[in-house]
Amino acid sequence: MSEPILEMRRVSKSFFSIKALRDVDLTVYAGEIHALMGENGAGKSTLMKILSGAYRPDPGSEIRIDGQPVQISGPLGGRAAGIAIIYQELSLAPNLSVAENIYLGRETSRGGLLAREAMQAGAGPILARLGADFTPQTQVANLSMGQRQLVEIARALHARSRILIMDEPTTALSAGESERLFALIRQLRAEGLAIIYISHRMDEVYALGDRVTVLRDGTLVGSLDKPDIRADTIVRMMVGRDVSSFYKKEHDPSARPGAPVLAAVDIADNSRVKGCSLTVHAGEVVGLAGLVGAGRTELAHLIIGAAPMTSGHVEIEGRAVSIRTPGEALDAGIAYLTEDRKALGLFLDMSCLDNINLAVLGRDAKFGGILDRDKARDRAKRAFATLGIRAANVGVPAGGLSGGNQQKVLLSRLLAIGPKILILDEPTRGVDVGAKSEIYSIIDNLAKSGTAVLVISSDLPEIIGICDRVVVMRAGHIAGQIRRDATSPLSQEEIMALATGTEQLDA
Amino acid sequence: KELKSIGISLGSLGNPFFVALSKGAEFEARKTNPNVKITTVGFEYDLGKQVTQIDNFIAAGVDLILLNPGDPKAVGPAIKKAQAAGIVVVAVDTAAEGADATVTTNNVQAGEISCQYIVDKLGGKGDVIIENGPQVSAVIDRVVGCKNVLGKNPGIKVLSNDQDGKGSREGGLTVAQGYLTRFAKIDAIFAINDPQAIGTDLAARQQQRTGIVITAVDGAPDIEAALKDPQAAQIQASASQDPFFMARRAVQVGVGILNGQKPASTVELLPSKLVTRDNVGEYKGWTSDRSQ
Amino acid sequence: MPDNGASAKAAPAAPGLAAAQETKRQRTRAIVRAVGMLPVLLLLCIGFHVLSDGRFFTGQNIGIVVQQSAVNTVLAAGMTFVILTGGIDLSVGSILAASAMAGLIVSKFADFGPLWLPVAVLTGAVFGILNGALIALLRLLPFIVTLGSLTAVRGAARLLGADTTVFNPSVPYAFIGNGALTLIPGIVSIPWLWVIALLVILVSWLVLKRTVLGVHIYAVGGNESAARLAGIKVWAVLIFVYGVSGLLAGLGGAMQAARLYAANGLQLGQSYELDAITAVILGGTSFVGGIGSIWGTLVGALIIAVLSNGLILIGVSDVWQYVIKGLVIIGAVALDRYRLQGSART
Amino acid sequence: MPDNGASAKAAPAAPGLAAAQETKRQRTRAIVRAVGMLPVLLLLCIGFHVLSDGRFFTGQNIGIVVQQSAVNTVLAAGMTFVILTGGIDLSVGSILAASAMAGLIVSKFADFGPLWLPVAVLTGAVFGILNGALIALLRLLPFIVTLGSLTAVRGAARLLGADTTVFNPSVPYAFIGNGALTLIPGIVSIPWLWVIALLVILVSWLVLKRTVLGVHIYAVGGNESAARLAGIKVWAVLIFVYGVSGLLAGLGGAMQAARLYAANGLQLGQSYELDAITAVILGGTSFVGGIGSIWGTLVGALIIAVLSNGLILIGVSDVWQYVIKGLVIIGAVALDRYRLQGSART
Ligand SMILES: Nc1ncnc2c1ncn2[C@@H]1O[C@H](COP(=O)(O)OP(=O)(O)OP(=O)(O)O)[C@@H](O)[C@H]1O
Ligand SMILES: Nc1ncnc2c1ncn2[C@@H]1O[C@H](COP(=O)(O)OP(=O)(O)OP(=O)(O)O)[C@@H](O)[C@H]1O
Ligand SMILES: [Mg+2]
Ligand SMILES: [Mg+2]
Repeated sequence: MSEPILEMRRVSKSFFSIKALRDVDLTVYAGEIHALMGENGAGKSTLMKILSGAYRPDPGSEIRIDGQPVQISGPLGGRAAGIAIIYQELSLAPNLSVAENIYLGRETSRGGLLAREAMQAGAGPILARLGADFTPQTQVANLSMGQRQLVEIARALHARSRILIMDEPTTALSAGESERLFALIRQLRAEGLAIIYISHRMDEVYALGDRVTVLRDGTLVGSLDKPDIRADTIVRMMVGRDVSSFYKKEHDPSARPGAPVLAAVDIADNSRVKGCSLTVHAGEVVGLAGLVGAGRTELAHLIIGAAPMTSGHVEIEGRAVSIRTPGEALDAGIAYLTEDRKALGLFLDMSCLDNINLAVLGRDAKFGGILDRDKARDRAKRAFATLGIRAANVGVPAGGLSGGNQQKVLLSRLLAIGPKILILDEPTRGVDVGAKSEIYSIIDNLAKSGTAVLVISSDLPEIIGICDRVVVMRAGHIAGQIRRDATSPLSQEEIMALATGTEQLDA
Repeated sequence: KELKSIGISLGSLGNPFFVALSKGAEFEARKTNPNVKITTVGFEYDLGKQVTQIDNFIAAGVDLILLNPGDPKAVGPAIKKAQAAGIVVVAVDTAAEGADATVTTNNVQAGEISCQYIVDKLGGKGDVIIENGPQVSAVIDRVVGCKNVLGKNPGIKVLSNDQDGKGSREGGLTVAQGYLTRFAKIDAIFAINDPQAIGTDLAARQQQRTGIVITAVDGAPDIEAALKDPQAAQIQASASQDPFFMARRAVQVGVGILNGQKPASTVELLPSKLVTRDNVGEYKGWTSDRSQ
Repeated sequence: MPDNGASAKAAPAAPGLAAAQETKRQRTRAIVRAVGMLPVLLLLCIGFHVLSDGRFFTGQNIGIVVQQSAVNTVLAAGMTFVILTGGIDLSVGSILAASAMAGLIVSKFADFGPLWLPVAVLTGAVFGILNGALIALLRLLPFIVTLGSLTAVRGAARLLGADTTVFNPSVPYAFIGNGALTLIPGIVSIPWLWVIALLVILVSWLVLKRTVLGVHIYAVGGNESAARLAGIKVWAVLIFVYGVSGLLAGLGGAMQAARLYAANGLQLGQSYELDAITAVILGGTSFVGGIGSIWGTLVGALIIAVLSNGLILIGVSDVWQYVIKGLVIIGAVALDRYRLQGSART
Repeated sequence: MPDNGASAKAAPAAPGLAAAQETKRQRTRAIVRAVGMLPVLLLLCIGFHVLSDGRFFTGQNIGIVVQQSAVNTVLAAGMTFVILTGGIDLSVGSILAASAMAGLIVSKFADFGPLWLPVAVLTGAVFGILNGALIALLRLLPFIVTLGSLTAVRGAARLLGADTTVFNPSVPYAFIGNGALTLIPGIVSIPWLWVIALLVILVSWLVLKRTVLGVHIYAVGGNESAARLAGIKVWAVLIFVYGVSGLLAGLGGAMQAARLYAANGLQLGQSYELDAITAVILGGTSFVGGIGSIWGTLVGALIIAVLSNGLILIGVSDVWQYVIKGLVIIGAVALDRYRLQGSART
């Protein structure tokens, strides 16, 4: 390794009175994949946004590229410096086509007129390289989250930059798509690009990282070279303590089999779900696996009445029930944690207190509608304590919390209901290791207390780690299911085989 | 008692008629006391707003309120309140119940002479349209006057009287375009004010319809120009008002009452004179200065 | 944004301290937000007092100002509910006119004359619920629905009175329009109109901040799809807020009728919606929904009334009143933006 | 929502096919959207033709309709730009009045009379750019800024003419207001007003769909922060769209002045903004920004003009015109919602 391509020195960033970064140093070389790690809210995204020109660093900070000090003022400045970024929050215009998004901000024009065909032609090869299954003409609004992520990646690639930043690019990608992305990243490394890679998934960091830099609370903890990259070391650097027994599974339904609580019978809508049946027993954690777009979220939406089903029905404790709205689902004892925390889950401007209590306000109310504020406050404080939610107090707006803490707030809302059945859709997406293990232990405790839990997840190690049984979906159908037993633990290969349809297993 | 401060609330200050009114009031008020404080506001045909303005005048401590009432009856209570505060209230252009005095054009008569002109021109026989406007009392009176006259002539058929030309050129143009398409034969159109008449004429010219007698009420500067304009030959008459003089009279009456001189009659009706293409040369108009 | 980073770190060491600091900062920000435009209002009042040679702060004039702000305050309170859900109600002026007409017509029947007040209020509520039903059940845009009813209800108001002014000098309960509630005889009395307006604000505050429904209204405005998924009956909330807006417009109509003893389907309530919306926005309620307070709305309505009263008081001509009012509105919001800079975005 | 599931599944097998299918479905939807309210427009036309005993579809009446729709079309075109970025411009009516006043005043000077047209258009553009600057640079809400300038510019318009009607029967280029462009002498001629309106629509279409700036406008409306991060000068885009809206309001003022030979600072252009916004929304442009087409706006403007003309033609009284217009607007949007059901939400 010769000269570093990028050096950040004493970078600080304050948001008004809040210091998000304090004197952080970062050195990146050409031809390396540099993993950036840290808990939720550690400042990873902020550091990268400074590099891309989205934020301006505090005075005294210094950025050098190829040894030359540079001032990155605005997104155009970042681009001019050869930096491309995939933001954590998707930043696409959903109303525009894929090609227009890829070229956004540097469109090709001919004689003053937009050269739309040229742009579409130019976007084609990049999409092909990513193995995208949509055309450049497609409107982004019609794409799934995973497909949108591919568009973001295509945009960054198209910029032909020398430094490529990826801020949690795989949160919305399936295993297959992720693999393809990794291959691409390695290829780019071979071409001499410097890649800064942010992720909360340990396995990805092992697989890709040449070096790891860890941030904590806005300060630099340190960097590790390839040989030193070990889970316990990184976790200790991130969290400041050891996190033992990451996945927690103490409950054991086989010891004391519960009655079937939730049964979906042959449920279908007219498009993405084509006749699915599954059962969840009391005290059992069932995983619902599948590729992105397999229809898992849609199936959950049908069960809770968030979308209309065209055939089939839901049974609770053996009785057929009619659920047409999420409200009715709650009344029937089913609580659902959405995969899209910001858009469908939280009220970002409302306090954590209100967010946590929202679903039970009516139940707690006095005189048929007057808020019981003491009860609500107690409940929220208890939730903060038991789930270890880190925020100044229960009155702060939920939008101000870091991702993991937001997820816990949302989870507390569901726990407050005390549901018979809990459906968790990607419960640990974008959540740091510490918080993840806390969420796993919550799930385990719920199962122990007899709740039926259905976990939808694209994170296979997670499914294997916490579930008793895995139902796999493929293209709107139930492809099969795998049961854990003493002799054969769940295996990633089996699940993938079912999910991709390469092998037909019997349930 | 000297006139120190006067509050004026008029229909809409964007209307040249009311501007002439306010000029007349100002002229007369300054004549009585050069240092008089004058506040003129438009109530935009919103009763609530006018009552509010009267309240504000009371708070500001004016001696005299000149009022173009939004409704003859409805402002009565507000007027009482002002009078209770020792303020003299004179209504202009529209009568107001309970006002100390009213000075207004005889709008019924104005409608009558304007439509009588139509009857005469048509020889008592033909199809006539009354192009209505916003339903304020002055407009209602003009239409009443017009109907009085037309009703006396069995040969006259009123084709329609229920469209609102909004008192503006644009409204007149739009409504007339509809009328001209709807009715193949129209002999005369009475527009409730001048801007509507001009808009109507523009519509007729556009569709190359001729032989329509268009009359109106107001005698505004633009109708003066139209009556002199050979291209606008179909505009033939307008029953004039004299806002400048009307306002001067109103202030005179008001100052008189302030000094204890009760007017002979609480309502002073100023007659309207018909301005036609023949006599427009002698018409003095609104804007000419007259310090008579 | 609060510093989770910092507090997260500090927490183990000195959780109490960090939390206290944070709470203090939050409280300051909450006060700044709640106080909102109050400084602007005070500035305006003082300015007018000086410029009008001390005529502004007199008992009588203050009475006039609050009385003038009363109807707009009531409309703006209803508008606050609507805007908090991210909607808008353009039809309040028309509904006010129709309700006043309906009320006054009923008041002329000797037998059930006193019923005119509930009739007016109910008329408003019915139109409001119709708006709400179209918006909530057919999922139509609030702007277009209430734009349509702005026109249609205006027509209905005119039809009710056969396009004339309805006048009743002996309308029952006329005291609410022009009387005052005497607190200390001869010294302190409050116009009834203002008493009603304050009651409306108070009840609105209770509903918004102390009931489940209130939280649901904020939730629908903050994130409608999340609200739906959380089991809130979004349609019911929407019908409620438009119903309230209509009902309060009806109440405003009754107040206007009692004040004027008269109503006119065409002239009454023209472009009142703009004043009501302006009051709400000046009061710091966000157009996007989910953020705002009813007290801000009260301050906003007072600013508008003070502006109208003060400009006449210091003798500014009608034309310049337009210009100044427009500039003051923009200026006030710009000032507010500047003041709030750094705290939550609206 | 399309079934990504299906296309995702089909892709590996026959990517070409799936893509083609997808494109076709999209195109169908695009056409449905673009066609938009056309069926409603046709229905209205046919209805009026029947009810008016065949007087609607005559060359002359069609000429009148398009002429009456011209000014609103021009304003609505500007409004389309603004609403596409997620904003709103309430001040177009006032700007139109001020521009017409400025133009007519200049037209009375013999020496530079012919300059009145550019003066009017420029006046509009200047006010528009002021709006844009306040919104883009001070980051104020479009609603409140243009509400403020609705009032302030109205005042300016009145000041310009010292509150009287300015008229000039011999204003240069008056033909654009009342003349027609003869295509086949004696048979086909198009009113100049309509020619201008169509040109405006055409140029707007070019800008929106065929230039980089157009993509940027859609991008700002679709996702403002994404646009900013992509290096688009969002402030410049905003100033541009409000500038265009102002400029077109100025052009509308010139058209109105040429048509009426007169302008009045107070009366001209009152609540034109509502008609313009209605046309845009009827045309299927989303209030949220980023979605919509200029052709839809044209159809929307025509619907409004047909409604006004037709109701007069069949002799509906003024009061009922209000009621019917309001209901038709709501009905049209409800119909549209029903028609689009299942395809993208607005
Ligand atoms: N625009 C902003 N305004 C105020 N505070 C901010 C802003 N952006 C980030 N912060 C704060 O800065 C800190 C660092 O946030 P950042 O997004 O960089 O964390 P992160 O390491 O990327 O976390 P995650 O893993 O959850 O994405 C957090 O406390 C966050 O609340
Ligand atoms: N009603 C809906 N409206 C809009 N988008 C939806 C809706 N339901 C699901 N989606 C989105 O469509 C995509 C595909 O969802 P689907 O339920 O088919 O797959 P999935 O297996 O849950 O995949 P993922 O892992 O992306 O959630 C997801 O990104 C989801 O957020
Ligand atoms: Mg981040
Ligand atoms: Mg999912």
